[in-house]
Amino acid sequence: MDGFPILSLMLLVPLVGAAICFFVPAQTARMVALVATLVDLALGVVLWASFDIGGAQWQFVERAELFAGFSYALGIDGIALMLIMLSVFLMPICIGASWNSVTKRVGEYMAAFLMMETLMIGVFAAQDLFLFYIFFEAGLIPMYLIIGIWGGDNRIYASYKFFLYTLIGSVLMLIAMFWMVREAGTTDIPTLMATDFPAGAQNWLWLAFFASFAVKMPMWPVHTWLPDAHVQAPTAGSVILAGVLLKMGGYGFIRFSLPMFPEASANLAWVVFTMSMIAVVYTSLVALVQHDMKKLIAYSSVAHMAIVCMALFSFNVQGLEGSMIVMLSHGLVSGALFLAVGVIYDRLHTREIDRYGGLAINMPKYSLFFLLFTMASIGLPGTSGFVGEFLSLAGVYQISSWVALIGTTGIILGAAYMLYLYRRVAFGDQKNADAAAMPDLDKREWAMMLPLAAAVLWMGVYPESFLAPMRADIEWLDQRLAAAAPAGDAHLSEPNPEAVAEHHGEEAAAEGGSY
Amino acid sequence: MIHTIAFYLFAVLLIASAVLVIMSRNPVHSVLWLILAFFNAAGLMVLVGAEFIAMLLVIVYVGAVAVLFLFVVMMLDIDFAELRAGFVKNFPLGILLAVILLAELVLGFGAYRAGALKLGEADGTAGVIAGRSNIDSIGALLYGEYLFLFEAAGLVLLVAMIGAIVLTHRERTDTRGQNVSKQNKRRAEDATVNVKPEVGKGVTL
Amino acid sequence: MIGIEHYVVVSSILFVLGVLGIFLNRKNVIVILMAIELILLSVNINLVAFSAFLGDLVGQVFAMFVLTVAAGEAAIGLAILVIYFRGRGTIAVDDIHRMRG
Amino acid sequence: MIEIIVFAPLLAAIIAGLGNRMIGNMPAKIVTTGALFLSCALSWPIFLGFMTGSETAYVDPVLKWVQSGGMNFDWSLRVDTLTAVMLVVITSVSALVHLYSWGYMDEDPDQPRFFAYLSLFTFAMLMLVTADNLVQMFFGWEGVGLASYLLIGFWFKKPSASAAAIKAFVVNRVGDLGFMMGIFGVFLVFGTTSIPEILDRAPEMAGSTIGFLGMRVDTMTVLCLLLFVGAMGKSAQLGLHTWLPDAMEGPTPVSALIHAATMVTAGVFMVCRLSPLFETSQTALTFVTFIGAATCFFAATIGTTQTDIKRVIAYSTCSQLGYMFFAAGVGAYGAAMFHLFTHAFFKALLFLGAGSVIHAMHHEQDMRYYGGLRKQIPITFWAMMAGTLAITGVGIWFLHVGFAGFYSKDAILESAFASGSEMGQFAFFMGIVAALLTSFYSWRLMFLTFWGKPRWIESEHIQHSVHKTPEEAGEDTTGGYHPHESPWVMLTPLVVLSLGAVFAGAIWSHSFLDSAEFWNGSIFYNEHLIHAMHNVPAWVKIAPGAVMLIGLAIAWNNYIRDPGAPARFVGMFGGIYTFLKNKWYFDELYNVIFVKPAFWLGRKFWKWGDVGTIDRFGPDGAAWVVAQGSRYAQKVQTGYLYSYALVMLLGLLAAISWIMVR
Amino acid sequence: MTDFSQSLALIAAEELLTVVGLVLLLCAAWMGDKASRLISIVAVAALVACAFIAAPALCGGLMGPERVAFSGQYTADAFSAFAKLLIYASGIASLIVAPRFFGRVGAMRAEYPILVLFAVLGMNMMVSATDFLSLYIGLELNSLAAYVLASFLRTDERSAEAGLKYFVLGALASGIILFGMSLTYGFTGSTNFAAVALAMDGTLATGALVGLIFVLAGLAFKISAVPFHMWTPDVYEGAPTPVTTFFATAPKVAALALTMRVALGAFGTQVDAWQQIVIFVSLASIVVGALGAIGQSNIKRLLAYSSINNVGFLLIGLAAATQEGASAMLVYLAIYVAMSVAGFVVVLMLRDAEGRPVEAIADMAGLSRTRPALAWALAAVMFSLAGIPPLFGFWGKFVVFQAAVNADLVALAAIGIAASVIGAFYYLKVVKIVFFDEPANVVAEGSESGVDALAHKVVLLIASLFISPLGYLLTPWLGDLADKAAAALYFVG
Repeated sequence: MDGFPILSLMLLVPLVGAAICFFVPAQTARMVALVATLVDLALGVVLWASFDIGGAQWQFVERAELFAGFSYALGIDGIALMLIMLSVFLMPICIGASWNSVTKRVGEYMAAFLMMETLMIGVFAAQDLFLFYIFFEAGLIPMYLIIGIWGGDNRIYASYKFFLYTLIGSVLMLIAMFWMVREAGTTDIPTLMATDFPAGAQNWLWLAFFASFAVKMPMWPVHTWLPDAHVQAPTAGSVILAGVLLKMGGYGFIRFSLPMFPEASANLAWVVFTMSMIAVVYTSLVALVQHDMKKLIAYSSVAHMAIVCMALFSFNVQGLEGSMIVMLSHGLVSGALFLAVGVIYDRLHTREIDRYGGLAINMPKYSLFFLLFTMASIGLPGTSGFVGEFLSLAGVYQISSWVALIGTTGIILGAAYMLYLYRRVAFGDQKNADAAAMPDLDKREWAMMLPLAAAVLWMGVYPESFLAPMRADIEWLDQRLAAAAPAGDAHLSEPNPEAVAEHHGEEAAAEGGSY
Repeated sequence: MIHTIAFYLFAVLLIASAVLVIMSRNPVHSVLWLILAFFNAAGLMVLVGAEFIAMLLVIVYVGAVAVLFLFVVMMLDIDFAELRAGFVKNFPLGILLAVILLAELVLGFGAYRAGALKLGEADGTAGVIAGRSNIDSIGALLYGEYLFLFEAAGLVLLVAMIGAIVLTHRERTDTRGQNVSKQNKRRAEDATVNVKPEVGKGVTL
Repeated sequence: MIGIEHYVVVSSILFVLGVLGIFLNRKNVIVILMAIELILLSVNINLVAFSAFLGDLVGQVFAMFVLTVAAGEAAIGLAILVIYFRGRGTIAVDDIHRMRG
Repeated sequence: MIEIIVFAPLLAAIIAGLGNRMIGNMPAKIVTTGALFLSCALSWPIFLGFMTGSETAYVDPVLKWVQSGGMNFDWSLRVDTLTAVMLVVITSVSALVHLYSWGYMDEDPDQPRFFAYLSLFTFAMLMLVTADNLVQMFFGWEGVGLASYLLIGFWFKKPSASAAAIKAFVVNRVGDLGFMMGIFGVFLVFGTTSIPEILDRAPEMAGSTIGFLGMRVDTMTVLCLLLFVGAMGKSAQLGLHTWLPDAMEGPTPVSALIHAATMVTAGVFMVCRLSPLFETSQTALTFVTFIGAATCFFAATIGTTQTDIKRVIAYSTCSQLGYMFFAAGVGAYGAAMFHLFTHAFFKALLFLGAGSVIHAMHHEQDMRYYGGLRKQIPITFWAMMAGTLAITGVGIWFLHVGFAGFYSKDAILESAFASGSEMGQFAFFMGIVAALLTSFYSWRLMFLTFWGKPRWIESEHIQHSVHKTPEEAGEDTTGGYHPHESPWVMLTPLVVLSLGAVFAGAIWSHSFLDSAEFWNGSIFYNEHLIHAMHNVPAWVKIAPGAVMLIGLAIAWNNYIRDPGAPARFVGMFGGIYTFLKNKWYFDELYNVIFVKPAFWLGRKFWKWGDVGTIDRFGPDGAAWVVAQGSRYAQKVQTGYLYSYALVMLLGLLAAISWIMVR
Repeated sequence: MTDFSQSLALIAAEELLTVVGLVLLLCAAWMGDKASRLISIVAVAALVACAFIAAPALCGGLMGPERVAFSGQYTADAFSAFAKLLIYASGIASLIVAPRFFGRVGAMRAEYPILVLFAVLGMNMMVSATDFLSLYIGLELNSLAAYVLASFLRTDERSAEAGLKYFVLGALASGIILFGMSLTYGFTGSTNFAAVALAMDGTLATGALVGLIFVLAGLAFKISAVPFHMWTPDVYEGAPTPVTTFFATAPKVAALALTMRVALGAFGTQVDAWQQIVIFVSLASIVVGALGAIGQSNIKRLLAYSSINNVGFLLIGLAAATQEGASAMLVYLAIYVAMSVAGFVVVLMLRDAEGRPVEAIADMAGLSRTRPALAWALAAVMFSLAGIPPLFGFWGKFVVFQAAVNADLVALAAIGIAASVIGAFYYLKVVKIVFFDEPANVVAEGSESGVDALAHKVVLLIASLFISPLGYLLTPWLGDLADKAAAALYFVG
């Protein structure tokens, strides 16, 4: 694959698809969108397959001085690869989810989604600071339209809130970027990642970036756009919002905040910890009392993302890898959950939990999938959710037992609200005749659910596939952070734990490949 | 001495008439006060030796602009009695602001102390040509170095003219012009027509 | 001795009076136009005085241009006023606020 | 071999679960049950191999799982004595329960699902006991939790069943929080999650201190306690026990398999598996002992007042688990495991027997509506009798012969006494009292069910069956209902388990209790304690038997000789009775402390926090400010020339003023 | 300094405009309003020709004494060429869209293109002015034409009122500028920018500073910066839409270029004196422009406030007072012109069933379903104005804020960019109405045919393509030109 601009091609395919979708009738637009996303998925698979694990840090690098002030520079490391895979994986499913449920202005809808895909891939593949920003911000437009045009009853409020919240979060980041570029003299992200900014300035830069990523993530207390956006967005919109857009915040932390401002990250980790701890408990409890399925899942997303945040700032390999896995897992699981909501929403056109009940009777297959994703959301071992949460919290514990304890309460509360939801939807009596008459999954829905389920289990049972590409990058990051990493609160007295841990680490690494 | 007296005379009259311009209830009076102000200003200019500009001021302003004003005031045919009187709400605030502005200007220049004002220095390229009159020197400058702007100023006037015409000129439909060829072509049989109106209906012309 | 400062003070007063005339007047627009003429007059006095005291004729040339433009401005202003009056039948400043907000 | 044992149930579960209605009932049953019998058949040789010493411990790697920095853990199957013991318990009971369910679930429309769940559970349990690292153990731990959740909520149409399922899962999660934190702590301290390595290195870390939640505490204590919280949750120990009685909403075979024989003993297994770790912290062991002793007493007291046959057995289970824990707490891991082993047989037997009774009584579970069933269902009666004799520990101490419980329970009580510690003494006395209560409620159950006059007609289930009300039935308290003995598929397991309940103790007591070679290092083996145990005073040895007889006597008096006695007792000690009847008010307490505040807080956070504060002062507030500003900006734009001029003048003035004062 | 004939060569574009204007005036007098289309075409051709005349100076980055005519009164360097090209483009656009608009009310008159030509001529002088005299003449030539254009629909009361307000306030502003220039002249002894700059170096008499403030205040009126912005919404609303298109683009470019020339050239040695004021004005413009726009129901008014808002951003570049800032402003201006043209052309293309212009925002509800192409173009304009990437409007803000940060004005940049979010409010509102609301069915459906409609579409297409993401491909080219222009501005000879 040397020299072949596969990343550009992946950007181009949906873009061309979007352009075509504008001008063709509905059914053709659907087909075009599906084909475009599938082609991108295929390209993604090729990308993954030809990604050289253990090779150069940045691969598939493309660079062209097309623009003034910044370059068209693409390239991925393992972290970006995984997030790109997540995006291209979810997109065909989104198109499928909208196949029948979107009937008005189909061409524009599909175009918006395909544009979204280009922008998402762009965010993860950009190697230029400003190129990243452009992709990062541009996503607002299609999402705004998706929520606003094809959304629910209160879509206007939600779309405004989404747009302005995220916009105000990110503009300050731009100013920080200018400052950085001026200081470092380059817009190249890899170079910036290795640049040591003056400690005094780091805090401000960090805060500016934090403003953006915290909103995107979303962290408490700037999370309130998320429930509204999710509730009002069409199913596929929610899927992509929860599945990929939220990950941009985490990606931002791992790509910018941590490597570029390690000292500030260490100094201000307490901010992240405090906000995350509150978020875990707060949003979980809020989720518990929701009557609206999507809102419940949206709040659960906030709680999960809080765990990601905690783990990112734990300054160790487990935390970083764990947070990445949580992000990937949450992308799949919350996407799948929204999809599951969408399936029954398409049939009954309500998200009121109380309108359902006893779906396990008339929709057993659906209930099975729903159960699987519920369990994955809870973090049941064997599903993707567990691997991520476990590693994350293990990482967090090393830095602070308090934070880990509060974070871990999330698994209790998570179980409570998710099972409570599942119980009200799938269990109990069939209270409503119309809900009881709903048919089980059809072939299209099967085809959407099955890959997600497979991916969730795969990631839970053999996460090595996902960890391996990121390993070298996380290690690089860990080393970059090593100097700034704060000491944990454990302070284990004799014998010296560091020596023990290191010794063991080498041993395990040596044995690693033998299975 | 006479110079000083003349200055104060002109200055006081100028300011007084300016005040009256904006204070008069009747716009016609305002125009007249304006004319007086122009005269006094011209006087001030004569005092500093700018005769040509002074004359120009009188000719252009008094001869043209002020007359234009008068003309319009008359033409608009406004019922001045209906115009509400005077300065209302903002008067004290306006005065206050004006006073502050004036104070700042005067204080700012340091003009309250005689001789305190330090002007810049001209490069001397555009001074009065030795041995020639003010008008002569200005002419040399205007048609020499400032020819370009002079032409442009002409365009300004042209634009003003076009504008005035475009805005105010209108084809009047209620007046009848004379069309000679039409008159000549007219025949008697076209001009008269016999009608037989019904009783009580009258004739439609 | 009458210095430049005297002229500057006079022109400043005139300028302020002109400005005052613009925003204090509620009666009719014509007076506003006259106030503008006052402002231009103050500028002319300034220019001429500076020109004389600098010994530089550019100020006077400038004043001539100002004069020229002022004439054109007056013409345009009055023309606009005329069509406004034709449309609305009034030139009271208080009535000119159809567009606002 | 071990792979087949572990994965055959999984495969069967997948086939039955995904095939579900497509493949139909019978194939699903055959596949799952067949897989279990296969596993069972393969497990016994392993167990016997360890008994005879022909097998040695080994680890069988399966698949890489996670490698993250220094944190590595893989899917692998560890086999040693401890595992082997659990293997036979799990596979045997599970196989029998599968078989039993053929009959018990015969009329259920969702049989493939049921059998799939059962097999899935078995797989998870097997993964738990074969774990070589803590994370895989946690996988099994949660996996059985999932299966338990699914099976409790199997009849999901019943609101009580799905509520109980959630409760079981969530309460277990509280324990899991401890377990997870424990694993994190272990990783922090030892840099690994591999069990053998941890156990190897545990002694060298003894006595070190660590910061935890801002305190400085003994490292090993905090680790052990955290892990033990996990065990408390799974094994329904005092405080985290509330889910177990509710779990009886599940079908009875489930109760037998999961909530008696296997899953709930996972906590005990974990403590035994990590016994070298626990041995490094005396504080933790004391705590374990205390919790075990307290639970054993507390659950037994509740057991005496319950009327639901399954709930009685459930509290009994809870109580017996307490025995196991305090055995472990005083260092008698062998005794704990032995009791686990024997308990699996007799408790499964009791549950399956109860299931048979329930089956016969048309799903009536209230013992008050039983009576006189001895004749109607004789095989069930005798099986239950065997179970009761086993649980009450009937045996002849000086001959050292008796039913299964006799060996294990006596060993526990003796070791508690022999441990010499104060907590050991406390546990011993608690154990004795609990033994009395055990005897009482067990016999109460037997007498109410099998003796006396039939009281069936009072039962709504029976009324429903015979279409009669008590008034119509008149004198005939049977209501004309004729209970039938269960089919052979249900009776066979009863018989097999009865054999276990009767003979297991005698056969294996030596291996479990006195043989270091048998355990072969898979648990911490305390020679001193064994020695001391054999030399306890005679009264200690007699006491369990004596209290058993007292309990039997009270039960006989109250329920055979003088059926009015319980009512009089209630009249005298109404307070105590109500307190016990309501299970020490734990549910109510938790409801007030946790559940209601959680919902209340959730609503507050939502309405007052998110909507009322964050949104109000955040985005909505900003929008309001902007709208206000916009209104003001428009107001300033009056449309009047003079105000425009004024604003210009103001700007000019401001600029000049600024430049002057600058 | 150059000799006279060379000076005449340097003002070739102005000469061409003058001659064409006069000839066309004769044609108009001779043939009347029937010839208006022909006159328009010739005027457009003249502007195109002018563009060809100006282009080499820009592309060649020409600067220095040989580009200075009439002893320093006039400079035809790369900077002025950049501004001129934008002015010509705006002029062409507003000429092309005019016939259809005026034609409907029978008010397409031959004088319109002529006045536009003279206004362009005035602006040419403004951007080339390096002397207060030429500044003033150019400004007034432009202004007088503009006053007339504003009230061009003389039967329309709103148009007349717009003209009146524009005139009175504009005259006041001219007075302020003039007073300032007279003071500057007096205290520096010259009217030439270079000489003024030289004389102003070092500490300065307060009088000169007051003069400086007066001049800048007057210019602030021309660029409609807060607090001298009050006329803008009324005039934009009242003036005929093609004229508004013109106002929003060309005079803004000219006035801003002039402001840059004055602030950075004539007053370039006194940056400290005005920098703070410019910072305040820019922030105030951003905020007031955004706030004012939110409540608007008329799209033209909204765009007027939007232009105030945009001027605020432009002034951030001025506040930087660096060559980079100047270059950024020019880039922003180019993009701004395209956005404004596109926006107003969309407005011009909105007609109800009877062919009346639609100006109420509410009437545009559901436009995306009745006129999808138009709706998408409008959305692109709105997002671009809001500065959301990947639309090109973002690039303008980008370079301006980058310049500010590089000039150590981090706080200004941060506050400014945060305030820009307020602006997003109303841009979103338009998109919301167009895309989310149910169709109001006021706007006539389907696209129109005919030469005029085609011309609209072409203009819109070009402008839209420019502000679309494709615009980024132009950045090296645009940036290069802007750099050359800024270098010319900063040329110290």
